[in-house]
Amino acid sequence: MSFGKEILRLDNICKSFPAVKALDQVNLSVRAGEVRGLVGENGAGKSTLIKVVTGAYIKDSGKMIFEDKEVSRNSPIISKELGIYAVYQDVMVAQDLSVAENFFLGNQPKRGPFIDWGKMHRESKKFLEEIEVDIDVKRSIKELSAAEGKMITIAKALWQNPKLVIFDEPTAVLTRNETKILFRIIKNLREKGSAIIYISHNLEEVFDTCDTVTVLKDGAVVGTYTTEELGSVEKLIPLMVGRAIEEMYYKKEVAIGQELLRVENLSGSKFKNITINVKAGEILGIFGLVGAGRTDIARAIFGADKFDKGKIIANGKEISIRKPKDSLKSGVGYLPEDRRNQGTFAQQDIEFNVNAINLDKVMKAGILNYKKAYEQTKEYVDKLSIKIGSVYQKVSDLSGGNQQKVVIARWLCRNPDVLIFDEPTAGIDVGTKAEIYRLFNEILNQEKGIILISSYLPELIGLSDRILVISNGMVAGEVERKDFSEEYLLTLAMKNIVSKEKIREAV
Amino acid sequence: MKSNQRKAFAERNLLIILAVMAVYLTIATKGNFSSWDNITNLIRQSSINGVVAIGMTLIIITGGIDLSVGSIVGLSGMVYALLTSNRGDIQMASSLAIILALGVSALIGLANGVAVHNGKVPPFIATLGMMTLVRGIVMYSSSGRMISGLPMEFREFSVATMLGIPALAWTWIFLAIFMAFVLKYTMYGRNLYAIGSNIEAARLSGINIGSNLYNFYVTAGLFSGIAGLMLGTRMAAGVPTGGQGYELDAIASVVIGGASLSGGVGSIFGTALGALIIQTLRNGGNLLGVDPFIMQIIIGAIIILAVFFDQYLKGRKTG
Amino acid sequence: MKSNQRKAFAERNLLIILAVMAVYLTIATKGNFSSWDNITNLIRQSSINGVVAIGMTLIIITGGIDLSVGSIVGLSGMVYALLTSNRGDIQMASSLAIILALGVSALIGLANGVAVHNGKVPPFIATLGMMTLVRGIVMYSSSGRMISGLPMEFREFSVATMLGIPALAWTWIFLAIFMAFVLKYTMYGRNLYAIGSNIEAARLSGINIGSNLYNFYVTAGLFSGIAGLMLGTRMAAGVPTGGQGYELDAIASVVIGGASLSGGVGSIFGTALGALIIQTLRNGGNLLGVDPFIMQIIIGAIIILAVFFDQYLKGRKTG
Amino acid sequence: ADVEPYDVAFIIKATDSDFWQYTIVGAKNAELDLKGLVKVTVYGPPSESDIDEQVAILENVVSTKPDAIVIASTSAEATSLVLDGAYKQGIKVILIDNFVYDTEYNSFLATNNKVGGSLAAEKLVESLEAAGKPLQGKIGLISAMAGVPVLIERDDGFRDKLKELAPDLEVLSTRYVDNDIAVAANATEDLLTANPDLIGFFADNNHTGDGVSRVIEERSLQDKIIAVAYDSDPQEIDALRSGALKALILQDPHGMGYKGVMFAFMAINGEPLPQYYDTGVYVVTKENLDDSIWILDPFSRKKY
Ligand SMILES: Nc1ncnc2c1ncn2[C@@H]1O[C@H](COP(=O)(O)OP(=O)(O)OP(=O)(O)O)[C@@H](O)[C@H]1O
Ligand SMILES: Nc1ncnc2c1ncn2[C@@H]1O[C@H](COP(=O)(O)OP(=O)(O)OP(=O)(O)O)[C@@H](O)[C@H]1O
Ligand SMILES: O[C@@H]1[C@@H](O)[C@H](O)OC[C@H]1O
Ligand SMILES: [Mg+2]
Ligand SMILES: [Mg+2]
Repeated sequence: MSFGKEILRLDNICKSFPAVKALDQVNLSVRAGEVRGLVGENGAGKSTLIKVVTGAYIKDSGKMIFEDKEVSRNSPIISKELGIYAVYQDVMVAQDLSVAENFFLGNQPKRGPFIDWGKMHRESKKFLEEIEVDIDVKRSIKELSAAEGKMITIAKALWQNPKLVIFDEPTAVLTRNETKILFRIIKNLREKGSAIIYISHNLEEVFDTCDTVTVLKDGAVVGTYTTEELGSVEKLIPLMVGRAIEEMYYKKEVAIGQELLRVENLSGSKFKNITINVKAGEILGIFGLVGAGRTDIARAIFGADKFDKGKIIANGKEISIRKPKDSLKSGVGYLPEDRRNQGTFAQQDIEFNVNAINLDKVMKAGILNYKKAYEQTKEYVDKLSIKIGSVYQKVSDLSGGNQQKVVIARWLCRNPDVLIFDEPTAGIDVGTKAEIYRLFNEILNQEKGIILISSYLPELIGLSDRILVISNGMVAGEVERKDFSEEYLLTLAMKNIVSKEKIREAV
Repeated sequence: MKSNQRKAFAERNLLIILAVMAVYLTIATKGNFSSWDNITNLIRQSSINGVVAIGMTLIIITGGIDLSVGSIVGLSGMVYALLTSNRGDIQMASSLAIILALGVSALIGLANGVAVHNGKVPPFIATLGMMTLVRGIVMYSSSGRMISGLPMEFREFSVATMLGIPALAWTWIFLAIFMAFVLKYTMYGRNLYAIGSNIEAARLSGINIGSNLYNFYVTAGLFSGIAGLMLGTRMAAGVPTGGQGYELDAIASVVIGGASLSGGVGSIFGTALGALIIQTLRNGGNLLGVDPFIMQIIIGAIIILAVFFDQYLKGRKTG
Repeated sequence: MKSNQRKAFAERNLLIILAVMAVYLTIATKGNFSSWDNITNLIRQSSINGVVAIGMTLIIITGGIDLSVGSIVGLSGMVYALLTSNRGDIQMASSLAIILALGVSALIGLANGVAVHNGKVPPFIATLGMMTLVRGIVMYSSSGRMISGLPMEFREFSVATMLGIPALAWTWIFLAIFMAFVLKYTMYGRNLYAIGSNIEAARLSGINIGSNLYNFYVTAGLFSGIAGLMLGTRMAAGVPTGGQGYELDAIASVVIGGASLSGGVGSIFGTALGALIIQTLRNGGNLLGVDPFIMQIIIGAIIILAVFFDQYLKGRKTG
Repeated sequence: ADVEPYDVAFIIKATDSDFWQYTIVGAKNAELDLKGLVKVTVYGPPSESDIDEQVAILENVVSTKPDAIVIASTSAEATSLVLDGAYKQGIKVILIDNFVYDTEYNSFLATNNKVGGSLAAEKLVESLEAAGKPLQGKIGLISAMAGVPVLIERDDGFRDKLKELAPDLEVLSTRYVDNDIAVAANATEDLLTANPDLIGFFADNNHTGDGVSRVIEERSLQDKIIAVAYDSDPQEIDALRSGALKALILQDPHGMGYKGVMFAFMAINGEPLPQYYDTGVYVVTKENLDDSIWILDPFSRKKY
């Protein structure tokens, strides 16, 4: 493979936070036209590295050389002028501004000294249409989904035509169709001679997209390899986690028991006549294209949103669910898909976050026992190998994946009869995914049930006993394990979709 | 719904609330309320708070708050008075004194900006400290006394009219339209919303947070300074307590006008309506001659109800 | 580092700031400042604001703000005075009057909570309206006059001491320790921080937002009510303007104490230190006999510098 | 002058107005006249609504153990216990402007504000008659602030006397204006709009007087609206001259300050003092304006 000249070189970069050494003597070199994968466990230091490159963090020591010139002082403004553009892991958009404005944020088109709104709308609309992103540019980001917000920042990368583009975990919130658009954008950028750094926990994706891969572990570089020399994902995993993972979707056969939860003819604004049941020892997968309404259904069952009609029966009794508290009492739990806005208590520590719904177990006569609270937290931190400095560390100081694990720990600790997981493994490294899947088995062994909502088909197929497919707010079919196949599930997912555009999403 | 439409719509609620109040007061005062005389009074009475509130709108959109505006109002008027009073030692040309008064006001604004941005002092505390400090300066420089003997043409500005509308009101209207335009059509304005909406995203988009924050705080200081001069013409003197308590009225105007104290949201037009609603309550109370204590109870209730009603109308359409 | 350590650490900065001020004042006043007499004065003088600020801490941790505290202070004192004054019509037992005064205060708190939670009125506006409304009630019920002739034992509470420390100070210390414990060791406290950090995540964790918010606002009302009685013993009368402006001191104490106005962060101990720092400034100025205007300028500057310094020390260790 | 001067603490209600600055001029003049025998230190909260802060100031002052305290107490009871304690420690206590119950003290110097208010009513009626207006119609009462005892006394004195002198004049419900001139002006405008038969105003302190007179000047209503106000400041003096105000009811703040310090000195030396000393009320109109500058502007008597 031959790439262009060296765009970015990092020499012995170090960066520490009070609790951890996040980057330890990192060396890295990326060339024009090269797509570099950056992989590593949660908390390995990937996002930190990116932020050092863009100047969002100040490095402690080491050199950064961009196009043969040392960048001794860096800041987001300086790196932008150098031609570095980053799509950060957490969606970084101004919620109150429109799509068009976010698209041009920082360099809106002007006529004279004044913003040219017409041009801004026209150009952003035209550009988004060209790359087949279908979003009304006049809407404010607040009204969009996280995926749409992220698409804006991704599309901007192509528009700005920078010398170095960094994508940090871009696909975690994207739909299939949007992911495809992303790959087209990357291809396009590469052809134009940009260097690209691509971070993802989806290793297949990394293999498909990248020319070379750098593995990071505990803040240090393990090595850089071409995808050709590695050959397969299986070769990459031990480099990352220090061991091979034999069976990712290892599923012990647990006897399926009595019905734990039954939802009959549930209807709401985005879904109609949904009937679902889960039994003890069973994982019910729910599949659908993004926007199919899976989250809405889950939230309605959990009492987070109101629904119009329908019955919810838990352990044989019809229950009335008006708020999350009711469903928690009836033994139903829900892990939300939007960790940042609905999951973490950012300013609070890990103990607080894990115990948020588990205080009853560590309280006596209404008084909290901090020792027990600590032990309870530590137990799950260890089980999920959450990378932390201390359980009394603020959760916002953790890496993205580790924050997700904290929220999962909260629910595993609660251990309700039926646990609804909405995209639980988004942003989680392979090693931990395997851990979490093993924990699923533990849950099932206790005669509990799991509803798993996931857009990642291999995971759904690997773990579920049955898969319910939702299409456009309606049940399109229920598939038994023996009939699982990607094609079949996708066909069902498109069943109620009429428009051509939507069908294209699945292809 | 498009967000532009939604904004217009949000302000429509306030217009409705204002209209309901106006209709009620017109009936209750047998037409007195909507006499041309009273309407011009009302606008003039709102104008000083209105101008302060424009500056406050900027700061609130950044997600901050500015408690120092009232003291800056006092300072600006006092600086002008000390420099022009025919009873003092210095007797400067009015125009020069105006420039100096505004310059000092802008400087205090800048100090706020530096404390907030470079000092990382939360805006509430930075401007609270500045409120106390600046009031101390006003008191010290005037020995706590009123300074009168201001130039005649300055004093007459408070009653001057143009096309039947008071000059003070024109000042407000002009500044409001100007700033509404700036917020919508310039980088300055768009950076304001970007920073207020998500400062981290703004920073990572290469927007210079520091220089923008300075700009906003300086502007807020400047508007308070202008309001101080307006108050000066109305009081025909530099008054040591001038502007005291104005921060609350300004903040209330901005928030009633639809802005959110967590930043990113707010509009000049909304703020103007907020300022009018507040002054209408006071004006109405005076016209009706209600027992002042009962009036106070009613005003308190209406402030809450106006915003409740606004929220309710919004909620019904979007929820 | 453990976050407990970190919190203690944050407060350690404030302790350092307070210590520096104390050392300076002791030297400058030739020991007067640290006389036992003055120290007890200082704590007593801080106690009323200190108690109001405890309630304010809760509201600020929720991400709200409570501007009505000062009016509730006034109301509580006035209710007590009206019910017990030997110059009035009713002359109730002191204990019963205390219960009624606190009950009314709690009720106003509840009204705030309802406006904020059910009415979706932003806390700033809900409590601003309530501030005006309640002050109107205080004025109306007393016809704007001071109500004196309170029971002697009530008046003497303000100078009573226990182990040499004023009863007012004990009241504050006891309430602060109690609430610090509640915030740290009970569901009530945990829910407070959860709601303040992320209200949506709190809801999805099965926390009942409404009833918790009511609790917090009622508590804040109650603490203001207690402070009103404390002020009552100090004023030896129901004062119509009693408590006016207390909201600013309380908010300043809370924010100097390390809380964030965007919610989720704050501690009772920090707030107590904040209240002491503010009062030390005033007390020191009085002891030094500095020109009051200069003093005002210095106080303003020190408020900003104290927080700047605190931020700076924090930043150095973590950045 | 080798003797240590006596420490006299001079505590005012607020630092923010001309009135209290006038008392300071008096106190400092007395200090000068006593030629190094006393040292006067001035204390005061920023505003008159800071009652609690004044009590704190007093406590702090007591702990510095001055020889005498001259105080204009904002409240009639809040300072009792502390003042009484100070008196018992041997600190001389001189009250000015505002009485304090339940404390021992050496002397009390003040204006009788009820009398002041009734004088205002008399002057208003006289001026209405002089302008040839029938004693019929409405009178606006603009008060600086609700709940302030001295203002309440003035307003009561005014209302009572007016009812007696001119029962057909209706005093409208009081407008309170937060001691803000602009707000006072707004209220004046609004009352004029609402009441075409309004013929006069009483403003119960200098800021309200400024607001009322400003509107009268702006609209040239000198002949139509008869206004009387309390206290003095440069604006009010101008207004008196221009006819926007017909009379000013004045206290003697300089006297309170001067005599307060003198009385303190006498008390320290064990000389007998009157229990109550009336510092008097003065009425100034256009006629005697030029002879009254000493009382209108005590700064003209500043000696230091
Ligand atoms: N602002 C911060 N303050 C303190 N520690 C931090 C901060 N940001 C990151 N860390 C720590 O630095 C380490 C590296 O984090 P980083 O976010 O770079 O990991 P990552 O490789 O991106 O992980 P993930 O795959 O989960 O996103 C982690 O241990 C994390 O807890
Ligand atoms: N916060 C939001 N604001 C506006 N629209 C939203 C929001 N969240 C989701 N949507 C939109 O609502 C629709 C239904 O979303 P929902 O989350 O129920 O679907 P889903 O099948 O769970 O898909 P996903 O995999 O994205 O969770 C989608 O079109 C989505 O874009
Ligand atoms: O007595 C004083 C009064 O005359 C002045 O108007 O304001 C302050 C008062 O307390
Ligand atoms: Mg990361
Ligand atoms: Mg979903």
